[in-house]
Amino acid sequence: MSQKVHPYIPNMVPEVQEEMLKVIGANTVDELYSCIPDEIKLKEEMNIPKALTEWELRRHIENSLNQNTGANEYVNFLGAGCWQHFIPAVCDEINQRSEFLTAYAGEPYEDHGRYQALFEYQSLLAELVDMDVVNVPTFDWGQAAATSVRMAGRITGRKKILLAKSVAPERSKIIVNYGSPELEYEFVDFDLKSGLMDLEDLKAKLNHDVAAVYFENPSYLGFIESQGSEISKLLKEKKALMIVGVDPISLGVLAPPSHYGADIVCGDLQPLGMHMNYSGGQAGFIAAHDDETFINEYPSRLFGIVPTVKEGEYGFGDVAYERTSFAHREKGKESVGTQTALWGITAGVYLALMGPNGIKDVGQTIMQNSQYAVQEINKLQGVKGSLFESPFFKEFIVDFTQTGKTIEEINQGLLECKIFGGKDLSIEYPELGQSALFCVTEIHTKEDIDYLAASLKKVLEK
Amino acid sequence: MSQKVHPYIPNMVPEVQEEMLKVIGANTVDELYSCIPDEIKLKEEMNIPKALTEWELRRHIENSLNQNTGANEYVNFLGAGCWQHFIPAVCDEINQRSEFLTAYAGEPYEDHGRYQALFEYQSLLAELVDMDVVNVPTFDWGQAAATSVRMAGRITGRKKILLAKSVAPERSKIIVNYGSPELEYEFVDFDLKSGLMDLEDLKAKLNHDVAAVYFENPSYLGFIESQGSEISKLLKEKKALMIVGVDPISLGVLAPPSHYGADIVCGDLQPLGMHMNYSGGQAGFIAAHDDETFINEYPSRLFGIVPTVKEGEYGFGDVAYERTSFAHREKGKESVGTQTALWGITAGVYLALMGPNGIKDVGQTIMQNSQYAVQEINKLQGVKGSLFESPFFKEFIVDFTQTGKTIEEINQGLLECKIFGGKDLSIEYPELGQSALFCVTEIHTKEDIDYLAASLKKVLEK
Amino acid sequence: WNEPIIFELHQPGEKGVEPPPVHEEIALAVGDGVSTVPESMQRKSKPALPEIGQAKVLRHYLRLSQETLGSDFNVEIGQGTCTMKYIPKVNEMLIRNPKMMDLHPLQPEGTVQGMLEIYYNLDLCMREISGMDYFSFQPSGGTQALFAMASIVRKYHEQRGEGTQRSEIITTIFSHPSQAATAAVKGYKIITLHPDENGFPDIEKLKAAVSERTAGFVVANPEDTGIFNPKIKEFTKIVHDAGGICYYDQANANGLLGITRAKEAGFDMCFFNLHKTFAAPHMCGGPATGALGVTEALKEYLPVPIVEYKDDKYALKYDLEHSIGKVRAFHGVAQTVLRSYAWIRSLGPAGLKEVAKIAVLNNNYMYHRVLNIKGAGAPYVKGHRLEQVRYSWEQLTKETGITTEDVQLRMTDFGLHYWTSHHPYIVKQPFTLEPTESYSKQDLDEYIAALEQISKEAYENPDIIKNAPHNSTIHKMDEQDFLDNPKKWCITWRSYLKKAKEHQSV
Amino acid sequence: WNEPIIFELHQPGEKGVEPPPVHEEIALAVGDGVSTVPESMQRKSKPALPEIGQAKVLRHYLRLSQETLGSDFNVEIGQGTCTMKYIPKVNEMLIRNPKMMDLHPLQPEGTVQGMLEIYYNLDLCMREISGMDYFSFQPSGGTQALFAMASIVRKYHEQRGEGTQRSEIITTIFSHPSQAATAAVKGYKIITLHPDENGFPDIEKLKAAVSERTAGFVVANPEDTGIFNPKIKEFTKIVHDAGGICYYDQANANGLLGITRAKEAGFDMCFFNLHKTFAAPHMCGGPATGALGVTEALKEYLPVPIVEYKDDKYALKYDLEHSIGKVRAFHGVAQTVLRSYAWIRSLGPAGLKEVAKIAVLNNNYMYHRVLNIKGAGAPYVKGHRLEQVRYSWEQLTKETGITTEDVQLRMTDFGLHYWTSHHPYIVKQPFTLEPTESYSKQDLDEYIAALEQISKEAYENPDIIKNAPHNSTIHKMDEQDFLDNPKKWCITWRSYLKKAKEHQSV
Repeated sequence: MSQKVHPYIPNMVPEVQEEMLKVIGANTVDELYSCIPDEIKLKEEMNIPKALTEWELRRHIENSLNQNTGANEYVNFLGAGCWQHFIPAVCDEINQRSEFLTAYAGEPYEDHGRYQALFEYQSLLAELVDMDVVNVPTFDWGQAAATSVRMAGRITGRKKILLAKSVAPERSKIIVNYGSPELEYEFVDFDLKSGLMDLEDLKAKLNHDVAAVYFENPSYLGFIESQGSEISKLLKEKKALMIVGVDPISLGVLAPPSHYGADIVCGDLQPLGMHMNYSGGQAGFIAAHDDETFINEYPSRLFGIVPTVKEGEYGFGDVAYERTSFAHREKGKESVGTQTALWGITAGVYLALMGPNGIKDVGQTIMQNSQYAVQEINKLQGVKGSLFESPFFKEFIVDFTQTGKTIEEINQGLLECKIFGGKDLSIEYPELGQSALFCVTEIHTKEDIDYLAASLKKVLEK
Repeated sequence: MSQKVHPYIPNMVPEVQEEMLKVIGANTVDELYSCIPDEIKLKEEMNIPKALTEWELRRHIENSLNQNTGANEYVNFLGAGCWQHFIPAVCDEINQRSEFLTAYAGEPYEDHGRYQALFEYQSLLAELVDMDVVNVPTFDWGQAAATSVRMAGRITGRKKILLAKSVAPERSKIIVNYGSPELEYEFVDFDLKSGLMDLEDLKAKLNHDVAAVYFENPSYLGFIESQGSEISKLLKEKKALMIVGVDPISLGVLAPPSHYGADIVCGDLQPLGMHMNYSGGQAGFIAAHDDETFINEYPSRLFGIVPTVKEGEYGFGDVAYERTSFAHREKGKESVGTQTALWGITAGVYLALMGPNGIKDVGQTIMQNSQYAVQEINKLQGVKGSLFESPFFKEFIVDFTQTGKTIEEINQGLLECKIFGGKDLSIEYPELGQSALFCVTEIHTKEDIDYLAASLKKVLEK
Repeated sequence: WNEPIIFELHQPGEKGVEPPPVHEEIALAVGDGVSTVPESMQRKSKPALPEIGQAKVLRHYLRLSQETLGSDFNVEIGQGTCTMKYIPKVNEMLIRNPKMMDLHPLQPEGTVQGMLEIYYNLDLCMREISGMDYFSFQPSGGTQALFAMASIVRKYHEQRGEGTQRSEIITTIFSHPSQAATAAVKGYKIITLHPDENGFPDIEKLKAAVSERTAGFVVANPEDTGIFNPKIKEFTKIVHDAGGICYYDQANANGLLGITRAKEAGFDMCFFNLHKTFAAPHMCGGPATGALGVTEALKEYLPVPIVEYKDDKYALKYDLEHSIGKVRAFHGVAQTVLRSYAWIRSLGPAGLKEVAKIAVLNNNYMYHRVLNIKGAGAPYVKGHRLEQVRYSWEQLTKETGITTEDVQLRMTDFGLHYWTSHHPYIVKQPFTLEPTESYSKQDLDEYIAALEQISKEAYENPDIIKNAPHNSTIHKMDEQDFLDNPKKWCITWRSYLKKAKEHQSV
Repeated sequence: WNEPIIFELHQPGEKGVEPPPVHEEIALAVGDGVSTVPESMQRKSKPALPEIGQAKVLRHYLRLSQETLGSDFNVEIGQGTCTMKYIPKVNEMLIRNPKMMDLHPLQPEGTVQGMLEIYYNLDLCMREISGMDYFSFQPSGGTQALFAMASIVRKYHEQRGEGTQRSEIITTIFSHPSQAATAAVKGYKIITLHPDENGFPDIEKLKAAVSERTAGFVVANPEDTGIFNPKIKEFTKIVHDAGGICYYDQANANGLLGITRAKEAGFDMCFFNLHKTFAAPHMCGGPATGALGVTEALKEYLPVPIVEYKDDKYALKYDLEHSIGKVRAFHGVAQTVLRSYAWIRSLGPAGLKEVAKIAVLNNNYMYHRVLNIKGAGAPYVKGHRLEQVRYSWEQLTKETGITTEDVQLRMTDFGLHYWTSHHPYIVKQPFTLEPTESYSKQDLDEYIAALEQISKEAYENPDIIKNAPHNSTIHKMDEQDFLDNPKKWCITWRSYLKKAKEHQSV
């Protein structure tokens, strides 16, 4: 059967093909495949449904998507690594621009705008973490932490990594798989009352083999680790590095880890202007001081600024390109490839829009809203609004153990009220009983939170 | 109370204001209003709710919009001047581009792209109607028809306009109001069986005072007026002009009015790539032959092509600008202003995408789908699938008179089946009994049409 | 880019998009669908549209877009009277909601309550802003709103039996040309008042002009000069006393929000361009909305339908006793209604007033700076300017020969728009700047610096101006009469091909 | 535009956007929210971000976008190996649906059935395309997919007690650098095979390389040269016989869809870059997806979760016995999964095969045309190229001194991308062109014409090349060691300000 010309494939036009084959000196396109042995050629047609026109495709995909319920339709209290925040429309406009959407790896003179936008992203995030070096973003927080840890291994020449037990278990999996078999990992306990790192346990495990300690602040479990300076002091004694993972949207109100001794800071950009996209909005950053030793261990691309021959005009390029696997294959530092550049640009737009005051205000509103949620939940019989006594940011553990109900039951009840309840922690942290990790941000209204409390009451009384 | 600086108003920054006032030599901004007498100054604050931040605004508007049910959610058979068609994604991409969205009236060298895109639109639509002149689009079909009629008045120096009675009544209202008191109007009857123009009535009313006859093809009531050549002949005898309104999406299969003698052709661009937007997608076009007499009577802007000093490169500008009210105020031809340029550009994109085959295919599919719908509806007891015996395009009158039910009742029943039934004609055309104008396009699937027939059956049997 | 004309991209056989196909069973049931049509009504040959693959069509139009200088891209203060302001992106995202885009205008009211609510709420806001009592959003541009108002004037007098007698409408020369043009379309004789020596509308001339033939008075205030007529209330009174209706062109009301209103100045009607003061985008020239407000007395004359709120429901009201009928299909441009409502809500009453104040501040700052540029001036009274100013290069032209059109071409090189002015050029060598509230001092300084630079060039090196533009996307156009000679003008590509061929064969 | 660095737009007091404010009653109930934090953990001074109004931020980034040459804007065949193809706009519209954008990855399965269905359906399609049995879409780029495969290799051997023994992974020099790099990250020693004189991977060298230390073999086919290894099945057999796992880098499978598959060639695993062959956009470099497929035998090693369909419901399966755990958070980049699924459905099986055939046709057409350009060549075997070719300007350089880097700078003037190649430059003065199915003959001719023109210039007027680019958005960069000297490099603006100041004070 002769194929219709597809809108995406202009040269399906038979006359054009003939003309081209004539230039090539072949009779058919199949001839061009003569280099592939017949025995490995696919004989049958692939079992894939036949082509849809644009309108049919649209209906088909939209029918599928209509089976979903978005977090914009229900009231959502899920966080745990992917968070629902306010996204300025300008962020979407910029990352939907055809130019940025379809650009890739052009050279500095062709893609000047891309280089500048990413350099500016690096510069803006640098202010937020108060450090001098930020990379072109990597896949996600987990990858950023895993790479940070490997950088520490190379910098110190040591093999042992200590991970706080409060690090997100899924993230730990990424870190451990990425570092093995090169590195060894050990976990440092946390205090069951406060969530804070158990410094005694740290001391016990901290020896001269330790390349780095990695902890998160605010932690996966929401609490704020206030012992940063003490931990840093202990590490300095052993010449080990301190790596801190951070939710960047907290840094308008919380001290950035560089202020309490972090050598490397990493985290996820998703809160800074990315839609959740069922986890498609993640992007990892790695920040450090302007120290040659550290910079040379980055696997990522780092864009630098270069003056042009015209005063006040700038160009951009790769700093120390020779580090990378692009330049040196397996001799490069880890590997680099397509990662999450568009989200870097978007995070830059977000920070430029928010400015110093916006970023402070949003942090403060999150703290107020989440504290209010705990206050309201605490009023419920047998429920502990926040399991840990430490202050928290955005997320907090609600302990339902005393109610006799499981998180699964409670979340099912909430779902019927059009609420996505917090993440069930009973599998990852059985020691916390029937607890769930709730997330409250600046997008939650008082009505949302009151509705949560009322719905919980209803569910618990059932 | 001191105002917060609004994101849209940079110079609300007090320090900047002071600096500027210093340059001006004023102490306060209020001083700059000293030219307004106190007695007409507004003393109280306007009773408008206080400002919303972007997120609050978004929630507020989306809450409102969520009270709507879109034609994408129900199965929609409403047409009657605004139609649901397939819209290629590229059309949306182009008309959402910041450049086109926010451009206005730049000069040819600054806005070269805008001029070219509109010139191309003119050229593409010209092929569809097979005429040499097309304007930068006006508000809507009604305006296009109203202006066409006034052009005819000026060209012929006559005052009388004959309108087919099958012209959309709402459109007639626009035409009549726009032409009064300058012009006089009279209606020509249609045959109740076929819908076609009553040529005897036409002959009776056609005299040497008549500037033009205006009819639509396919008509508002869906049928195809096949007497174009006869009408043209009658008009030529009296040196009156023939103006035909047309649904441009029919022109891949139907003869364009220029082929049967039309002097001016007008219509609505909305089917060519515009979302319905609750009627925000309308845009009117006026086409004519390359005849100086006609061109000089256009009130609209007409972009023309101009070679540049470089071979093969073109620039663009206004043809015969001196015609317009911009140039000559009340002495210009009618008036011109902001109309619907973006929809012109979009229609151009649509036609460039569809090409000669696409535009034919879509017309054919519409004819097939709508004929199928009539066939299925005809199977229902007491229902006449198409009231007129003439062939039709896209729309057709379904006569329910014999079922004893009113259109209002039937449409209410359909609504409960998630169907928007046809437009109730019983008010505009009481002579047609309990009839409704149904619209079926290329976007309706066989399932949609079968579902309509089944639902009608259910409703009628209730 | 040097983009060819789209027809030049034609490659037979290529395809841009595939429309939805007919279902096989439908084709079986009804046949080809076309042969039912009488042969005379079938199209014989396909339209000569180009055939182009999707990627190439997209690329072409994207490149054309980059060759268009939208207000998002430059300091857009050179198109005075057009009120180019920041178009909030959030509003553009909101109108892309399918619950807006995919609404049919005839849907049952119960299924469009949200949309009607937005219409109604905008009406309420507009009432506060203007002091009028009812609004229609049907007119889809300033011109159409002016026309609708002229239609109401006529209907009003007809209703009172004075339709024929009242045959004149009075306006001023510094009002938008559409005021005169639309009234003329409605059959009125136009009386145009020229200003006094200070640029104010001349009250004595008005007194002389009114009579029992006066149907109405239409005016902008401030006019294109940016000068506010402080005696406006006396003006409207004079017209009312003569039995005429006063209607107010508030296309641009940007300096007045919350400051002064149509009502207090004695107007019976007014309109606002939502795409100017109310931050809907200009979209290369529409679609747009001219929001038309009237006092209670004129409500019954409005085009139908208008939106009402009753019994907790929004409804469309069609039965207005003296309605002029319709000026545009259905309900006007709904997305623009939504945008402007969103914009108003994002500012609130205090924010709206700030809009006006900063627009006036920005304009007065520019005014003082521009007057210091060599060769530039602003005729008429000193000061008294609100949101815009009509300036003049008369002195520059005298001293250097550089005209305002020359300056326009040179401004292109700075990536800035610059618009001369509406005809006729009462102010010699005019240019009109309107800096709105959207621009920062830094932006204004950039624009001023460009003007200063050009003034400098005019005196020192005028050739650089005369040869402009230097940085445009295209070369200089061939300066023949391609646009005014019927033998040469080509309004479509097919026309061009025909005429170019003729030309060659000669 | 000459856009300043964003920090230079700072104007104290301006604001880009206002985040949602706290409710008054909440503030009353809990106070300022911040003082509960120990003082040491409170931020003392605000971050030194710039303060800029919204319009100016938007304008800045829009201008930067226009200074970026996306594949939508040019004939993008100069970035060989990257498979730059048409990105269908409809897919981009589909992913902007809130029912995609606003999904949280931990929502109950019942509320994301549509999303899971899309994952599952794409899995089914991928199985057909590759012959593999299960897919994971968690890896978010080719590099991560390669790393995941190396992880599976290790886990597999560990599971069989050969973890320590099998310490080597074999690859080829014309495979993407990430193959070697990721295996090295996973602790493997890399053995790199160089080709034979015709450019084919050398089977004798492979035989010599395999041993009981062989953990795996990773290769692309065709490699970056565009040459297809016809003995691939023998290659995989040799490795299997030695006890190793074979994994296939199909980052770019554009010439092979429906033609030949990983399964038939004997591979145990493969991955596809959805942002290459499957028409997801590159987005300046991600986010992306490396779709990872394995045979039944390796299913239990996949990262979790994968999507299953059971009892009419889609579900996430977490319990895979030997899972390597996770390589990326949650479920990967869902929007890219949706895009690629939509792309496959828009083509169908016949269309996919056409993609491959036209990509190969286009490439062979270019190949024949480029070989006719003076100074250009393509080392190794004549013909045998599939979807791309690595060319060489070695002769041009010898004869004119113009290098491939010089050509690159000059191509910028034509508005076209041109990429030299991955290091090391085994092919001298290399450039790699991959014209994909998206470009028409006319497009290819345009690109070829630019190369011809440059070749001509090289021989006749090399200065024009050496001084390129002439039309770039910026002037030539100062060619010092700003990027490689730690005293001068500046990775952030704050760094630049510090170092520039130091510099001045010296």
